[in-house]
Amino acid sequence: MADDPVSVTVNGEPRQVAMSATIADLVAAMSTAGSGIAVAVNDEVVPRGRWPSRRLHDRDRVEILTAVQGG
Amino acid sequence: MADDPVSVTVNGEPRQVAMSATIADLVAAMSTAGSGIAVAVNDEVVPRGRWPSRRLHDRDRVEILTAVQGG
Amino acid sequence: MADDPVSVTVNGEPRQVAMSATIADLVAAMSTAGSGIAVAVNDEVVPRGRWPSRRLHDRDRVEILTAVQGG
Amino acid sequence: MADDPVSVTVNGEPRQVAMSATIADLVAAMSTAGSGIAVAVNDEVVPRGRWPSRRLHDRDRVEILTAVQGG
Amino acid sequence: MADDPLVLAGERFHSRLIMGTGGAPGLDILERALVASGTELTTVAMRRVDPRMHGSVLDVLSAHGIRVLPNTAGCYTAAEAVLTAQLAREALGTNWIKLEVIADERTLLPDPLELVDAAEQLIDDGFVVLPYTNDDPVVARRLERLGCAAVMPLGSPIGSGLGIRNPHNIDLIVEQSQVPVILDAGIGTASDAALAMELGCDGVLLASAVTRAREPARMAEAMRRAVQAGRLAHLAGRIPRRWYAQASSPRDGRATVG
Amino acid sequence: MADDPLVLAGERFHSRLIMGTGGAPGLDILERALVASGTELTTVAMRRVDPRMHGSVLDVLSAHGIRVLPNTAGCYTAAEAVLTAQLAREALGTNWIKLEVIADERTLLPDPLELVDAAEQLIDDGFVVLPYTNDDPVVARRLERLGCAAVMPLGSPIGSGLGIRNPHNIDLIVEQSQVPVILDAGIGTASDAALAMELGCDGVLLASAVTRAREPARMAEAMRRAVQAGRLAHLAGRIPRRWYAQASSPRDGRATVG
Amino acid sequence: MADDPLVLAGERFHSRLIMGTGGAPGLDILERALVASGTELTTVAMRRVDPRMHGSVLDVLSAHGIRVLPNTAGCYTAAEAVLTAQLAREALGTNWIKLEVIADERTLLPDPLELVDAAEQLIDDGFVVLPYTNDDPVVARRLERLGCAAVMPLGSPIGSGLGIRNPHNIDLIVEQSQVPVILDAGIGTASDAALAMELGCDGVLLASAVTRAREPARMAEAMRRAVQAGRLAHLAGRIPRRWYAQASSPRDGRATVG
Amino acid sequence: MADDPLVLAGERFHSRLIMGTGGAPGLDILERALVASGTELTTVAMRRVDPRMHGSVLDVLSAHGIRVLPNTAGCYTAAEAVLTAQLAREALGTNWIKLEVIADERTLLPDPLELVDAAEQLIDDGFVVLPYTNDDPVVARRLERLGCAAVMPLGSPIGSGLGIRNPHNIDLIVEQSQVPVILDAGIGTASDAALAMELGCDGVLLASAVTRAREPARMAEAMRRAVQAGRLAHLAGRIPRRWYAQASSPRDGRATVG
Repeated sequence: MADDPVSVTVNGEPRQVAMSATIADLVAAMSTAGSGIAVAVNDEVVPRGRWPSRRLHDRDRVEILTAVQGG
Repeated sequence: MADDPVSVTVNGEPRQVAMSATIADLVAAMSTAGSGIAVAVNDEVVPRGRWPSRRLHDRDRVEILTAVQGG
Repeated sequence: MADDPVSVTVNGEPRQVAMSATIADLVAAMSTAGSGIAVAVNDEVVPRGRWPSRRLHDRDRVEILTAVQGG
Repeated sequence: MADDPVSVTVNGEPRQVAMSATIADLVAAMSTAGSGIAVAVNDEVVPRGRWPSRRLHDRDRVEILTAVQGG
Repeated sequence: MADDPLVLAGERFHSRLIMGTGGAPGLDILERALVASGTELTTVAMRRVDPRMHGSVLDVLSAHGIRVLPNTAGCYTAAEAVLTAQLAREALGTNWIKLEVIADERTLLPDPLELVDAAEQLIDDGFVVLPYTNDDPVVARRLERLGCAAVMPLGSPIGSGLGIRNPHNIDLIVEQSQVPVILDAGIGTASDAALAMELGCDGVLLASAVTRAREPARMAEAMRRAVQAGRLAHLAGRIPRRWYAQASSPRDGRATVG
Repeated sequence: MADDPLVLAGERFHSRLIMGTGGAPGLDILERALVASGTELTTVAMRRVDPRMHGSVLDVLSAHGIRVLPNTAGCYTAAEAVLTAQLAREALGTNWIKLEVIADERTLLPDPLELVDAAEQLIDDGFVVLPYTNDDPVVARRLERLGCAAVMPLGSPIGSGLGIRNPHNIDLIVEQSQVPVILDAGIGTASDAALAMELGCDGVLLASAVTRAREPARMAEAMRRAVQAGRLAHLAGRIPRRWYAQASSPRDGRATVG
Repeated sequence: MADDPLVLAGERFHSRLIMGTGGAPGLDILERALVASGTELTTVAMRRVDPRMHGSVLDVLSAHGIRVLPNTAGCYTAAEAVLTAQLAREALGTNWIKLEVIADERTLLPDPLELVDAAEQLIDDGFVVLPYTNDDPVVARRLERLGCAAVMPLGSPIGSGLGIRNPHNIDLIVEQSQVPVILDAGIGTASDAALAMELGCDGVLLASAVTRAREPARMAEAMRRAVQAGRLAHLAGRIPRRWYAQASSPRDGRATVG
Repeated sequence: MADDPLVLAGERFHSRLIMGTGGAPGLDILERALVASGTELTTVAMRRVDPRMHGSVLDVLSAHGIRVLPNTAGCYTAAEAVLTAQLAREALGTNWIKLEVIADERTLLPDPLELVDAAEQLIDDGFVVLPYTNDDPVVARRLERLGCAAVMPLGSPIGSGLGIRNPHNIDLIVEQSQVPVILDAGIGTASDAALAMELGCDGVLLASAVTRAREPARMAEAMRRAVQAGRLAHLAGRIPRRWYAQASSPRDGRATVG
């Protein structure tokens, strides 16, 4: 029960993650880049310092962005 | 006392009018044109039908406008 | 012999005509229009009045022009 | 008699010069520049090599030109 | 041209030239210019009554059956424009309003934020709103979506006579609009008006180009014909632009010389 | 407009629009376009008679009382142009000639040296010469001094529809000329024709812009009105261009709100 | 040129050319173009991480000491733009943002109302806001008054290469602005960039004109020199435009012939 | 840029900017401007010697290794131009001549007939002829066929600063020419020079735009960079013009908000 999966949306895709998973875990799974990444959950930026402690909840919408060529 | 003057602003100019004076009286004093005129008191339009009954109060700001060449 | 053919160029095309043939004959053969036509032989205009009398000679270059849509 | 003056035009101005005078003399009188100068007499260029020998005649029109800022 | 009316808010106009009345040296000159222009819809401004004034532009319009279109010229805020429009409706008995909300005296350019705000309020209040706007297709679309009866982009600043500075924007506005597009402001001469119509505008609104011309009535007639010419050219389908020439006389059949 | 004729070589024309007849898909379409244009002077080309041809552009012109103006289209040398002009005079009974001496098929631009040569010969031979020329004021002046009855500078290459590429040159030509200046070639749409007249040209000559339009008769009417509009605007005296705005509604007397 | 820096929000840049990184076919080509351009400030977009992606535009910028300027490209609302800016700040450690809030895909024109709203929020939140705006002087002034560090009007739509469609508006913006004016969007070729600077802009921002050119690095070098040329010309004070000629060779002293 | 020389009559020039020396307020200012321009070929005029004159433009050119190019400025006839060219050859030891034969003081426009005549005589006499001509492709082709080493069409009248009034004609000249095309006359500012090169011209010749600028040396540097910028842009292949926008940031991968 402690680690039942929660259903979240990550970068627009539905995803199941463990209840114990943090933003830091999620970012590590999505990118190997050590920097240049930012995360918002439900339209609020989550500062990098809080990634290790921030857990995910059911229906959270997570956006993990980085800089690309553009503009 | 019934007809003590009240101080109003008419088209930007200070003016004393009798307490019994109506918008109709004021318009008649300002213009001989029978039509094409509108009046606002304190930023609200006073429809023509209410001119004869509408009295003025101290500090009322009255605008009496008509159409002129323009635009 | 009197009517041996002569070789001329009419409007850029080689043509045999009778020695007795005149410009008037040639024009009549080329167009039914009674007016609006002009003729040059060897780069000289032949006025209409001289068409009936003007014979053709070997190697004459004849241009018969009219007005068309243009310009 | 040998050195009676002749009347010439030099750069648009009338001028009297000795009959014995050469183009070289004239140029020397007009400019101290050793180079960059050309002379025409009566619309013909007189090459520098002929300046010492070329005499002037009555009514000669002499142009002595050099390069200036322009264009 | 009779079968090609301009339809504004359900009303049909045979003339696609809307005139303004400002800038004329006198009512008689204005009258002759209005008649020469053939206009059926003409703007007036709302100003404080002046007891010394005699003769009214309204009499001129009325004498010639020209519909009056009050404007909110001189208003800097939505609040001013809304009140002015309401006064105009009361005074003139029309719920049509040419909506102007300008940003400064130097350019008289419209303030898009105040304009959108005023348009929204006036449409809610039942007005037929004809907004004077910049040439930004985005603002024009916003105004159309709010329910404006037309969009009236500028060619260049009011009274500048600089013509249509950015035909590309006018083209984009025409392309996207479901309501009539009226080119308003900046027209200097007849070819400017014709160009506006060729770009696909449904009408032209102008004042200074006529009223301040050396001969207003003659210029009014020029504008009348220019608007018609531009409209016809738009409908007739112009030839494409070609980099090289194309002969209009036949190549064949030329005489050979020499 | 009736009291403002175009005078060419002593002849008066009420219409300032000279039409060409080239490019129309058929004589009936041409006819309707000519009538709609209101033109009184129209060019034709001279080509070899074609026995198969029936119906003549001359009949159309004659039916509507339109004066014929033969051209020398397709000529590359002075010699060709002179002979063509002489044939035209003989065929059509007119000593008027629109003189064209072109340099190449790609641009159909006039060859100024051959043109000046031909103009000189034709004037000596008694022609009224109306030369199609480039927009160079120097060549235009040379042609005028030779005795041409008008100068007819191009706006852009024949049939290109690129309009007036160099208004500055047209302006310089108008300024210096004592004979009429006719803008010839390059007109694409109505506003181009209006602009030509506003620049001070005395007339406009065009063909493709009408005959190759999607609807020739409608475009012809557009051009008729555009030429009138441009002429009237030229005479009426346009407002000056101003960098900043100038209000057409009065600044004083605005209501105070709030 | 070293003593004529562009100062943005207190930071000095020797180059007045701000580059975008979009549109390049690869990072190596982009890198060569950036170096050739001499830029010191370059935009990037914020997008979802893509696990397949290797190599980052940030490494390129970092390798050459080019400051990164994130943008909000692709945002349609103030809310989207604000969040994107906040994410960029978090990801890149900069509070500078090129603010874009566009209205539609077809034109990519900015939406002035959303733009003003977003600018206000971001300035409140401590950002240095560099807004991409239309060429309306009224909107530019509003943005400046809100506290934007620069105004960045467009020349024409993003990627269109149509250059500066309305130099008059750019001129009016330059004239009124106390903050730097950066011409952003629409540049097609070097002369467009030079013109922007001659109009008095303080810098030029472009991407497609370089990244989509046939030879990006060569075009980057062209743009670098064009921006310098235009800046120098602006400072040097160009000659006035004259309707007639003015000789540069002396009139006096010419030889008389014949 | 070193591997992209301008080749005129077999001579290679690293700079594509040809300067004139007229209009400068003094030799020292001229010298600084010439150096800043980077020019390697510079025009001078031929005038009557003036005994009061000290210091010569030739010394300045010589000090900096700049090749001298005499012109025939001020000549109105072929005869004057031919004699002036011959005097220049004698005085300066060069058979190169910038051939000018103008028609009037007001416009200083070239007279094409006199120009062609003079060119023919001078080529026969062994000159390398660089003719200043109008922007007529037909005259340019005639000059090329006569054997001119380049053609030098004007952008607009000498000293007018009106830029390139008819880019279409310059384009047609570039397209047809086998000899170098030098844009000569009319340049007002840096973007004009860049545009000339983008149109495909091989070089630019200018004087007044630099010598009469408020700061000649600074403008000379602007022109140097503008010519380089325009040349590079021409070689780099600009993006096509598009009516609508094209995003430079990726459409995919944007965050979803709300």
